Amino acid sequence: MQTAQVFSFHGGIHPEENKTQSLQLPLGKPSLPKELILPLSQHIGQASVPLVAIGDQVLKGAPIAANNGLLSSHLHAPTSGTITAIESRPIAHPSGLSDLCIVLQPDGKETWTELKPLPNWQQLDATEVISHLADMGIVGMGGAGFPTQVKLQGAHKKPLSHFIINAAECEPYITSDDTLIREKTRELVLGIELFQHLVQAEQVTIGIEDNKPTAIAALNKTLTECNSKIQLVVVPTKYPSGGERQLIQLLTGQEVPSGQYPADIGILCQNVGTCVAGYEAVYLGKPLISRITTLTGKALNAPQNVDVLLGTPVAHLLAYADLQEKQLNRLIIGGPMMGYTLDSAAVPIVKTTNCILAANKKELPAPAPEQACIRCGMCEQACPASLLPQQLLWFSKSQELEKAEHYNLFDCIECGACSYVCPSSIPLVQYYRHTKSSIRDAREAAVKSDLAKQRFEARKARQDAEAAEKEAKRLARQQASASKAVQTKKTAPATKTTEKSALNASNSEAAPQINDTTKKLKVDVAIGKSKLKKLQKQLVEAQEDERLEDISALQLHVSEQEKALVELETELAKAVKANPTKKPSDTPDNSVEKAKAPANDALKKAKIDAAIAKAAVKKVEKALKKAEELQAPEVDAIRQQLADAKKRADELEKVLDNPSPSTPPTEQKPAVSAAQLDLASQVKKEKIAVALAKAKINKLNKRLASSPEDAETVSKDIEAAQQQLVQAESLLATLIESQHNSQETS
Amino acid sequence: MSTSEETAVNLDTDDTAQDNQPSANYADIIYNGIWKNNPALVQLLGLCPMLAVTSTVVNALGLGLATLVVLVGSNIAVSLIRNYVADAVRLPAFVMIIASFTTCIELIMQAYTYELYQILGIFIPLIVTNCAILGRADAFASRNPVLPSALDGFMMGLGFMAILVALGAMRELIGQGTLFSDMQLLLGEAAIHWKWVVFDDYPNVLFVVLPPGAFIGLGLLIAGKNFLDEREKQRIAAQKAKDGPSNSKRVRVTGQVS
Amino acid sequence: MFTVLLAIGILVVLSLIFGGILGYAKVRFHVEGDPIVDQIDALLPQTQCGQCGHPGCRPYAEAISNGEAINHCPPGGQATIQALADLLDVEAIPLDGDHGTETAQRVAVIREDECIGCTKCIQACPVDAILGAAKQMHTVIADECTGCDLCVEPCPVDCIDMVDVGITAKNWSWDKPQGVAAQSLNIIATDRSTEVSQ
Amino acid sequence: MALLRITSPHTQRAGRRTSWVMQMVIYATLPGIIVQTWLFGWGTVINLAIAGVAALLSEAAILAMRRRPIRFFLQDYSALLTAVLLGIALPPTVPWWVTVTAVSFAIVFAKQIYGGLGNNPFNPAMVGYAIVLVSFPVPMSQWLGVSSVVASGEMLSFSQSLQAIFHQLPVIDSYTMATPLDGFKHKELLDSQSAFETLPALQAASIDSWLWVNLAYLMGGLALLWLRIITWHTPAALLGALLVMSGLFYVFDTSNAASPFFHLTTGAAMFGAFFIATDPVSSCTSNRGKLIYGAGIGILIYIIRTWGGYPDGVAFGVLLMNFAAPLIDYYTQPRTYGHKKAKTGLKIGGDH
Repeated sequence: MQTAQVFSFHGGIHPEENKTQSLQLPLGKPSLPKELILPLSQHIGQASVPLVAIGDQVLKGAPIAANNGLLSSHLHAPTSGTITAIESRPIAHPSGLSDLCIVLQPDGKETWTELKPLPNWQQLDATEVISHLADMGIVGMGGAGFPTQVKLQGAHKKPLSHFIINAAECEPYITSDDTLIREKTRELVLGIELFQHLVQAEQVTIGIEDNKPTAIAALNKTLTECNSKIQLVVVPTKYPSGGERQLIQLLTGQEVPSGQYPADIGILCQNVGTCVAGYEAVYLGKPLISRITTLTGKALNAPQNVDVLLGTPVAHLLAYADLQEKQLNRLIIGGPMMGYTLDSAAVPIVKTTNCILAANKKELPAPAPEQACIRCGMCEQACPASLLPQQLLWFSKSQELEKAEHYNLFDCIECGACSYVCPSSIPLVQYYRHTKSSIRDAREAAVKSDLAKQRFEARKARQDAEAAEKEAKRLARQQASASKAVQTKKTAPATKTTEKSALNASNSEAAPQINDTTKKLKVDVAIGKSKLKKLQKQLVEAQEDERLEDISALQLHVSEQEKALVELETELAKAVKANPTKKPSDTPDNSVEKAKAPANDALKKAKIDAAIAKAAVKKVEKALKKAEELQAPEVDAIRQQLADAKKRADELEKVLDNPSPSTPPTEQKPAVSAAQLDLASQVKKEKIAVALAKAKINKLNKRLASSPEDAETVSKDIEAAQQQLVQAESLLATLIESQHNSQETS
Repeated sequence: MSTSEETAVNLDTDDTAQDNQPSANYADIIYNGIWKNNPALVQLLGLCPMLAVTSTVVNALGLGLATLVVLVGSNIAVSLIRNYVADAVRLPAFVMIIASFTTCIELIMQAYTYELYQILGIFIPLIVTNCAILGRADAFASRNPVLPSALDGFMMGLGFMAILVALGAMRELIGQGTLFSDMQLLLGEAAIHWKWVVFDDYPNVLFVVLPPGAFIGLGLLIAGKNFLDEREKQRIAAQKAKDGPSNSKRVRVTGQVS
Repeated sequence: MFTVLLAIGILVVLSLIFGGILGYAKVRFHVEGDPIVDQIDALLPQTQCGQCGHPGCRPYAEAISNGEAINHCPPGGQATIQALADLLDVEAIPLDGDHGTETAQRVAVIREDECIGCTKCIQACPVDAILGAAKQMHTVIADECTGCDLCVEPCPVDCIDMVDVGITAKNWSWDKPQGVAAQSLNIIATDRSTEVSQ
Repeated sequence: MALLRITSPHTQRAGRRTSWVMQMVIYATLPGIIVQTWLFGWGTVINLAIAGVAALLSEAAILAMRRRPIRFFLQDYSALLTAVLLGIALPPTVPWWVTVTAVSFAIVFAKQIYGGLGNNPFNPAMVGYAIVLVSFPVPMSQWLGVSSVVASGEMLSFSQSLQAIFHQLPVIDSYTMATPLDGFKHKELLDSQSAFETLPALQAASIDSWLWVNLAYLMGGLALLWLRIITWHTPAALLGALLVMSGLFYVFDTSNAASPFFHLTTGAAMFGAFFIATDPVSSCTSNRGKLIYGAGIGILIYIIRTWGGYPDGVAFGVLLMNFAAPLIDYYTQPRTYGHKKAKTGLKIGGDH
């Protein structure tokens, strides 16, 4: 064993270790539970996507969920059996909430799927091995569950100076890593060498706390046997030396800069469990389907470490370790310092579950009531991140988020050392967690409100542009119709000929010069329009990409362009207006084209209006029914209005019926459009009437609710109203039909 | 002075609105002056003389009366000339008026209550710089007719004096164990026996007699007022909650709904 | 006579110097525009819901800078009022119930089988968060929706629901601890729920 | 299964509660109290009893007004600690109403008005002390002398002490004597040497008695250090600064200044260094901050003793540095893990 310098970090505490209890018994192997629950989100990042359906038969080790994006992981069947459900189940999460899980019913046969080891991994490219690890669903087994392939790839950012294997396991009670090292020493060393091969670090170091003599001896023995270059560094027992950043400081003396990852300073850290899982994945081809978990606490008669399949419910394990139900007071996943409590024992073991602590009342008593902070500074002495916990508490209490951030709240690793030493029993970590999430929420809200603001402003800009365009069009149309009036008097048959060539010919003969100018203007307008469109497109893109500086510049451009366009259009209109008689052919052309467009528009509108009218009538109907049920006193008025509406609908129907069959497809378009415009206005009117009726019914209902005693007197009226409503309904149905007809014909 | 008139008034927009109305409600003026907008407790105006001279009731009463007279006089005068003063020279003109009234008061006190005049010393001429007076002249008298202005001046002065006397009584009682000592300085020989020794053999509590005590005393008075206001507010809120919310004041951002 | 002239002269020189300093300060520390409106606008939730009685958040920000009460924004709730109070250095007042009540974050959801494709909600949405074409089914982009519920009223077939954004394991967070003595009378400032800063 | 759901950590260091801290500080004053009683009679003990009752009553009254759980807050012993510190600091025969005023003012105005334990910017005991010192200068200057030096030649008996405190002892003057600091302050035109030779307050018996008192408090303070209830920073900086200041002036002006030893062993030097300045609530938090804070108090003590209006300056020194504590805190934040430099001040987001 080479001796290496051990540095130290600020603060830290020495809680009671409580590690011996779970080391009395050998590694246990619980039986198969009745069902395995496999949450789709066992790791940091997006949840996996299920690959199986309910009822599918799966073999042990077969993939059942695939990774979903870069920061995600695969999931494999821990045993062979049937998928019985994919549903929301309570998961191991501090909130006690449920999440989507795949439920697997074991068939007890434990039939393995075909295993694909990589025996020639030394010859393969590192990326291939890494992708194999990803396929085997390997994630960091220390706590956070960071997908290993992402971490290994990240380690290539910079040449690695240190590859650190975290075997410190500083939390009280937990002995799963200790057991793992003892049981699978050789596998661990091979796994480390595998990872070292992948990352090519200058120095490989195992950091282990001095309270695991057996594991240290086993490791030393194996390392000398293998003649390995791996360095074993024993660090003094102190919580939280197993924290990634603290262990790095202990072993290298370097600090990971705030907000960065160890890879940014050329250091990679892996948990021992991850190394063993990597070994199994590459040498044996076994995916990550089981792990070693500590079952401990005074509520258990047989505390021990178990090799357990992922998805095993905690209750099953507690039964295995002989739980005394009455003793159980707090059930914790993880250790007493950073673990979280469980509401129920139905939650499953996941890839990161290293300990289940079933504590009785005496062992982990209820926290004493919070007292005032007396700023004694003990938390500051204990903080491994050199923060000022009492100051952070003050800002957290008063929700001064900016100040809390300024005091480096986000460098807090939530290790709980401050809460542990606090003489006033203040739940400091909970304050910090709350404040951190408040800050994150506030940031998200700020992003969202910025987005909303941008979109609102973009919408306003667009609407203004549209309004300007419409106004310009309206002006143009006005002038066009004026000229048309003049023109129709003079050359009535000209309207029939819609062919452009003829018109253009006459046009060019009549007023070639003026035509030129108008043409030019038209071209300008067209160019301007296309430019505007381009700019608007760019603007939308910029908004989507959130390029703020571009947006404002583009918006300026757009508005300028709009202005220019409007000017051009007015100029064009002027030009047209100036020569209404001299270029008769030009204007009818325009007018026809323009008339077509509104006709189509009107028709569309009419259709929509009809649909709305239909819905509105339905609404009225509903309301009337309600009113009827409630015996509303104001049915008279409604009836009156319904009658009106009926009348209008009648008219509407006529209008729709008459023109539509008699309209020849192209030549009589103006007439059609006129009829349809009429129809549209009718429908609008009716709609308004219906809306009014709706409002009145609402009022009616309210009044009825307040004075039910007048109800009887109007029951007859309501009946009548009902009849009329039915009539109105049928009328409206015909109306809609006719509208459909008109649509088809036009 | 701690707070300028402007911010003090702006704290409550309702007040400015009321102040600016030419035909202010007389009841409102009285309520504003005595309680709601009390110059000493709410606007914290004229702190300097208030903290310095309120060691006994008689001192407080003397200065309070002087301020009251100046305030009424200046408000009337300012209101009279309010339509004839250009905006640019408004404040200097007001200060001139106030200074004249203060000089009158100073001379009167010198003539009739010489001892008190000597005790109050510099704080009588300093009435000129009392923000409460200039503040009322500018915020109220320059925008209102004579009668409301006079009433406002009187009520503000009364409110100021009431707090002065309360503070003086507090400090005299706790600091010296007496009340109304030396009242003859202000009210003549008739008041010579008014002195009421509340506690015999009382050791002078120097801290309360000295200006720092005035800070704590004033703080307690402000706290008391806030406490009462808070209770009133809660009562009103409870009343309002009972009545239920009024109609929605929402506008549609995106046009009309047909 | 000379002393009088000297005094006048000194005063003139002093006034020139101070005038110069003031003039320089005005140029040097000149503030562009009216940034307070921007600052207020940045604190408002930008739901553009109009519940404050103004057409959009910015108009309300302008109104606040002109002296309107800060408690007219139900979507922002007490947090926004507190932030505005801090910014403007005024007292935080409770939300004005006349303008609505503070609700949890919501999004609009269109019951798509009932949608008739009228596009009315699209026109009503202040942030263009509704997708769809005429006679086609519409849908709400949940990420863009501010929960202003302006689309609910125009819908002719009432197929839009405002749905609370639920708590999932991803966005769940710890509650704030109750602190020392949760129940107490508000006699002093630090007893209040939002404790004052140092 | 009704399981408790709370945030981590789920375990706590056993025993070291706030009330335990307060109790330990109270116990640490015991050697000093015993020596003071031994040297100056029963007055201190009676004062302590009065102060304790007054503190608990006023704390309970305010808590009741604030509708806070009275029992819970009284059990943190903080009010009692304030009372003990005040009872020690006040002269042994000071009339009872002075003690009551000081204690109730300390509890009501200096502590509860600011929000109770943990929120007071000033050391409550020293606020109470300063108030009575300013208000009642005469009784506050009557310290008893050691029996061998005072005119009567004997100590006050227990009943005489009671009489002095609750009524009046006509012959009290024959028991009182100026403290060494008082005596040195009023040496008028004498130079140091002759002052130490002639003035009764500066005789060996008187100076030794104060030496014993200070040694006793030093012992208590060391116990607190050993228990890790206080850190060495504040007391060391305070005493160090006092030592340096008095040493400097003693070297340059031997004839008019007193020796550093005199300054460190008379008055409330040790008591202030270990029990008053280390009050965590009103002092600085970081270790560097505590050094600056303690040094500031030490310098102020020397300045007030030498040039100020009062013989001792511990109370005012502590109060003045209480003012400065937040400022010092802002500029002495420790460097956080992963940051190149420690942050200073409160620059937030460019502050618009």
